[in-house]
Amino acid sequence: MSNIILHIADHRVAIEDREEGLSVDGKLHDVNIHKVTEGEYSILIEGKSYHLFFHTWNTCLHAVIDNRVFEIKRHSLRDQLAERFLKTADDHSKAVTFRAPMPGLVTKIIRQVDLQVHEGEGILVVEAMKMENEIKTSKSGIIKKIFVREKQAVEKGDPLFTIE
Amino acid sequence: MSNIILHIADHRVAIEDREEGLSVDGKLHDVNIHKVTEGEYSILIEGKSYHLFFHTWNTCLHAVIDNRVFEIKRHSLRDQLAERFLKTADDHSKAVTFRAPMPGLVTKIIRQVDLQVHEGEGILVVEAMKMENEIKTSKSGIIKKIFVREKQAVEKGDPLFTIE
Amino acid sequence: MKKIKKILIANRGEIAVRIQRSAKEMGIETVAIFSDPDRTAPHVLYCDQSFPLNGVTSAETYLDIQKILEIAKKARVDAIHPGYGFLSEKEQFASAVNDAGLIFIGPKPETIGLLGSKTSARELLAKHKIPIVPGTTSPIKNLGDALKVAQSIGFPILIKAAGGGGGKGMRRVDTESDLGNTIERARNEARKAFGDDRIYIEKFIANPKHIEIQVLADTHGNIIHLGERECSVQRRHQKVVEESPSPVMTEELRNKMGATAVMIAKAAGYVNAGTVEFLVDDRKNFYFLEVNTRVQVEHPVTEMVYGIDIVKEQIRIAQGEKLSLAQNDVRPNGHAIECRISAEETDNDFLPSTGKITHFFPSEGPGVRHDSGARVGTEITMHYDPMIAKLIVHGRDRKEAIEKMSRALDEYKINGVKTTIPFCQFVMMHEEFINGTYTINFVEKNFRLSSVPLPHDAVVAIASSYLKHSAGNGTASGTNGMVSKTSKWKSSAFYE
Amino acid sequence: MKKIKKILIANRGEIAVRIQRSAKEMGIETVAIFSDPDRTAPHVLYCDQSFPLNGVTSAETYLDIQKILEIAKKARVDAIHPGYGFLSEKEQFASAVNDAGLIFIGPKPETIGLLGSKTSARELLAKHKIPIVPGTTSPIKNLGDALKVAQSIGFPILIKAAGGGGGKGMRRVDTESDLGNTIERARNEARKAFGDDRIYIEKFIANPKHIEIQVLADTHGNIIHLGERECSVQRRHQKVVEESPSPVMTEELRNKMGATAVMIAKAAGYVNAGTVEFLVDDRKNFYFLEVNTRVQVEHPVTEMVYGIDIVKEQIRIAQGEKLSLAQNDVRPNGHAIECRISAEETDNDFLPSTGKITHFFPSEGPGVRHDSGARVGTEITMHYDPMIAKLIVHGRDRKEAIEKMSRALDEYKINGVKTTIPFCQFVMMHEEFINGTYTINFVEKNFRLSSVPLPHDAVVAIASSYLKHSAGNGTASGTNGMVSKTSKWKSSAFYE
Repeated sequence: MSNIILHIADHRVAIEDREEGLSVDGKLHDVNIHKVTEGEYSILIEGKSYHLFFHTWNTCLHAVIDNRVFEIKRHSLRDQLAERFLKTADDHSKAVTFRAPMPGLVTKIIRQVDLQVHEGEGILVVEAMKMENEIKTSKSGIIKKIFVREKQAVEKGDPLFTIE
Repeated sequence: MSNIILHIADHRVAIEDREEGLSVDGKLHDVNIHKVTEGEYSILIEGKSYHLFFHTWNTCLHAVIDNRVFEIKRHSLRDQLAERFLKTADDHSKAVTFRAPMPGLVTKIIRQVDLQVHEGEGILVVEAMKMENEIKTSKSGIIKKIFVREKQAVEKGDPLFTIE
Repeated sequence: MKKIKKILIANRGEIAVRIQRSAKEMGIETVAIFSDPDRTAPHVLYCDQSFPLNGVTSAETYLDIQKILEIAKKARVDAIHPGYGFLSEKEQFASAVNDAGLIFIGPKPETIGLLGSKTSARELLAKHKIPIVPGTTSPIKNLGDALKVAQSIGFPILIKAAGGGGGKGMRRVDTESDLGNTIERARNEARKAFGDDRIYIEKFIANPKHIEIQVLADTHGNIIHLGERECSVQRRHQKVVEESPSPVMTEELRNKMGATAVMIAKAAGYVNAGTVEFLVDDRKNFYFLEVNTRVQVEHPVTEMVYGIDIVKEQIRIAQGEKLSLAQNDVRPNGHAIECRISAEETDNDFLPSTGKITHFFPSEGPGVRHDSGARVGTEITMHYDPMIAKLIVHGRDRKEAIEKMSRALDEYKINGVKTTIPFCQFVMMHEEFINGTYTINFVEKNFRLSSVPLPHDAVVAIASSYLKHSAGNGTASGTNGMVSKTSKWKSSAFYE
Repeated sequence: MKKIKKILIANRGEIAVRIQRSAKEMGIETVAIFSDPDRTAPHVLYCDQSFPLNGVTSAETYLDIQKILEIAKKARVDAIHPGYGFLSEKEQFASAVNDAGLIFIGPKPETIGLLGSKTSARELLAKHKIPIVPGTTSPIKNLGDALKVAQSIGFPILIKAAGGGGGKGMRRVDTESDLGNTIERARNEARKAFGDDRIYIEKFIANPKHIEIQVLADTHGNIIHLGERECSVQRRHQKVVEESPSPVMTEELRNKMGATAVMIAKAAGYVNAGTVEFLVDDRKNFYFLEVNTRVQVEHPVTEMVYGIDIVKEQIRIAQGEKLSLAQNDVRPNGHAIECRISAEETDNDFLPSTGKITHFFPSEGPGVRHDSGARVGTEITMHYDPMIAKLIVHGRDRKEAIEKMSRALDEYKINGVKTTIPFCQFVMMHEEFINGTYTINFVEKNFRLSSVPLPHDAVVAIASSYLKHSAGNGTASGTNGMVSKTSKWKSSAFYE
């Protein structure tokens, strides 16, 4: 297997599966991996025992280790080029679209399109599991678009609104 | 599905999956079945809740219900004819072959070929999980054949000896 | 005295399973009810009989009194246990059960009415001169009404649902400008949770502990208390970690609070198990909050410390038996802690996490109790409460209990939903919890998104198993191709 | 006093997991060792570090002292806990551990030698005038020797392994003609289990109860006992169900047996946890059987009744601490029962059952403890002991404990191997167990292959789910085609 780049949460690591062992960022490790059940692994690294699960949330692969959950992204050379291109394009339009963090029902639209909003301000309310959750913007700007209306059911990952 | 015959342990039942419900030995039942996971079912019969598993031991399907295990055999018309034939054949040669009830190691042959033995007599010893298990015959007769030798490993179901 | 032979459990999840266990041990048959998504849930698998409610939402299933009573009749039960939440504190349900000639395992309907409405409870308490938190004694009618009360007692205030507990409909308001919006949302939540949108206002006490007293009252006038539970670790006004005894409790304060709780139960004509909740300030003054007229989520910590099965006591009381213990027989033994395992994103403001549980290995071993309503294959949906299970430990003393809970949390393995386990681990390691000084502001004051870096070995473990996993699956789904800039999670939503 | 920081657990299965739990709660790191088939076993997953023994059989893995000490050195542990079975009662192992400069969590090697050989133990006891069962005080040399002893004390006799307990190598002999064969098999079994084929002979006492006393002794000369466990429900001379207290125990008898056990421990210079086993006849005379110089399988019932973690006590004693309790602080509370869940065919003479566990839903809830060495995906092989897990319950009294165990056994769901659960259910419902009069002949006397007919509804359940199952799988494997006459099981083998 050729050298690949993984993004594990905020960590960027280069890994390579060599004959002599697993190379992580150029350093060789004595790693013993066994699949326990589908999506579940036991890993011994120089004796240290890790028990790890994989799960796909919202089309993204995650690793669950010590009850903490980390997103994993794979990254090839082509990706890096593509990313550089997107980054340039992105610099022009700074629109950010916020998506539903869980499935639920939109019970209230608090702020309307074209309004100026500030970081931390509530834009709309999604009800799930009997709790009303105010969805806040983490970016200040103008509301360019609201994708949903009141009483509408949303799935996790559905676009809610765009701030520019 | 046409009428089929099941042997569940000592019970012989005729079942038919009709539009109106499940017919067992001609009687209709209000049965609600849901698969829980692979090989695991929840069955509600007129409200009564059963939790049931299937498992194949030694190539035979078994049902596990209330922690009791029952062998299931399916039985078609052709089977009945075939069985009748075998029964006739069987009446001539009354040889019974005993098979290993668990995997293990044959540690001792107690009785030799051509000996007359009685029901309950130990014929050989199989060691498994650190216990020595004397394998007894449940039939009186002559030992016609011993399939194993001392120190030989056997799998569950392997023939051990034949009594005629 | 009528021996109960068959109970319908008008609930779902861990509490339905837990009630079934006690009933079964007493030789009583159990009947489960289930919504469509719950067809193969543990309570359906465990009970002797199970009947469908034919519907999905709470309103069309576990809150539908008519459907439940029809099943009770069909199954010929002689009693109904309401559990907690859903219909448990609805006077109308208790009445309907009695009118159908069945035993309601809980207080009399009128007691539920009196105490269930927190405003009439506050009136009762005021009459008996028991200290209560300043606020309204009747539900507020409109914004003007609310504003007047709020101004008179001073911000910050708490808005609370009159019709039920559990933090549903509870909202803190710091400024006048937020009042209208917040009242509206609290009303919506209260209506959905309890079918009752009445709300009232209380003074917000700055750094109190939440301490509650468990009481048991039989139909012969005997009332005892089983000491306290401290439940100050709360997020969104909902308890997450509870313990008994409270680390600040003294024998003297326990006797005083216990006597007050028993006095309140007496004043209300209380029968069966109930919980009197108090706020305790830093000078150990205690203020009445509310009475929960049903079994509490956190009742197991009391069970483990006092060696009493509260659900069995509820059933015995309901069939007319006298309490098997007097107040003097009741002695605490060791220390118990409970952590609620909820499907929530600890790293994302405790937002609900939905999904199917693919792996489930709860903790086991000495001193560990697990009360669960989920299992491998369970789909956690948006329709019901996110609590999956409760993990309870018992140790010889508080130190051992904390060590045991830490071990048990580390050992707990679940995949398919995110849970509150990382939060509970944070609590067990936090100095304020360990030294016992924590208050209900613990989360707000202390909890930050974990910035504990991923150890290098863990990175190696993830990377190496990723290689094996993606090799085994052809390509790992959703991870190949371009790195998208769209999926980094933020505190409340994720942006692209 | 040397604080232990890191322990190697020289064992597998539930006891390795259980030791790891206590160590972790004490802040001590743990090191697991594993054979090839155990690579992903729970003890490997749970311990902080895990190292391979590279082999399959016990002899080349968990019994290989050299390999274990090499791992201990590599992992820089400062102590080794042997668990039960394997090397736990091998004097040579304890010596080798000490010689390597490590702490052996157990008695001194010479104490293991003295008590581990049951013949020298019997000599010691005879010297102290403690009643023992008539028999040999030294290992028998040959058949002639054995015959002479057997004739002098009279048949039936018991042949027992001198080198270890747990029923391995134990055989009853009723007639002279069986003596030779049986001795040979007992020797084989003993050699394989303990690496020691010495055997001795005891008078077979007709209807005794097996009652044992748990003792704790520190390095400062303090010795206490933690009451008794009754373990009379045995099949193949191995315990299956244990309880504490014994239903026939009186305060007076407990004090007497406890004092005797403490006296034996003192005479042997005993340090750490140990168990003194007795036979008690129907007139409450008790006869010394043997001392088990390690933690017992059934230790949890004592833990639950006395509120003491025996493994933690073992570790504290090993690091030189004084006992935290005096004899007067020790009080039993309620009643505990343990059932061993073993992979055996209850309906087929308890023959081992091998296979992969496909579904595993152990019991949970109030008063239930589960100590397990297996999980979904575990392959139960012929290489190791068939015990998968232990189910332990605690109730306010014996009646509640039996009700709770019955409930917990019903709730337990496992698929992939057959288990002893149906047998344990039989025990909980049997009059002799319920009234407490059962003896070690309980199984032989009472247990018959179940002839409880399959209820009609269960037949309907099986038939209907069979239809769905075979539809879902195309055709259900191994069930189509001709009905074979070959697979009906018989008591010891199946015939065609």
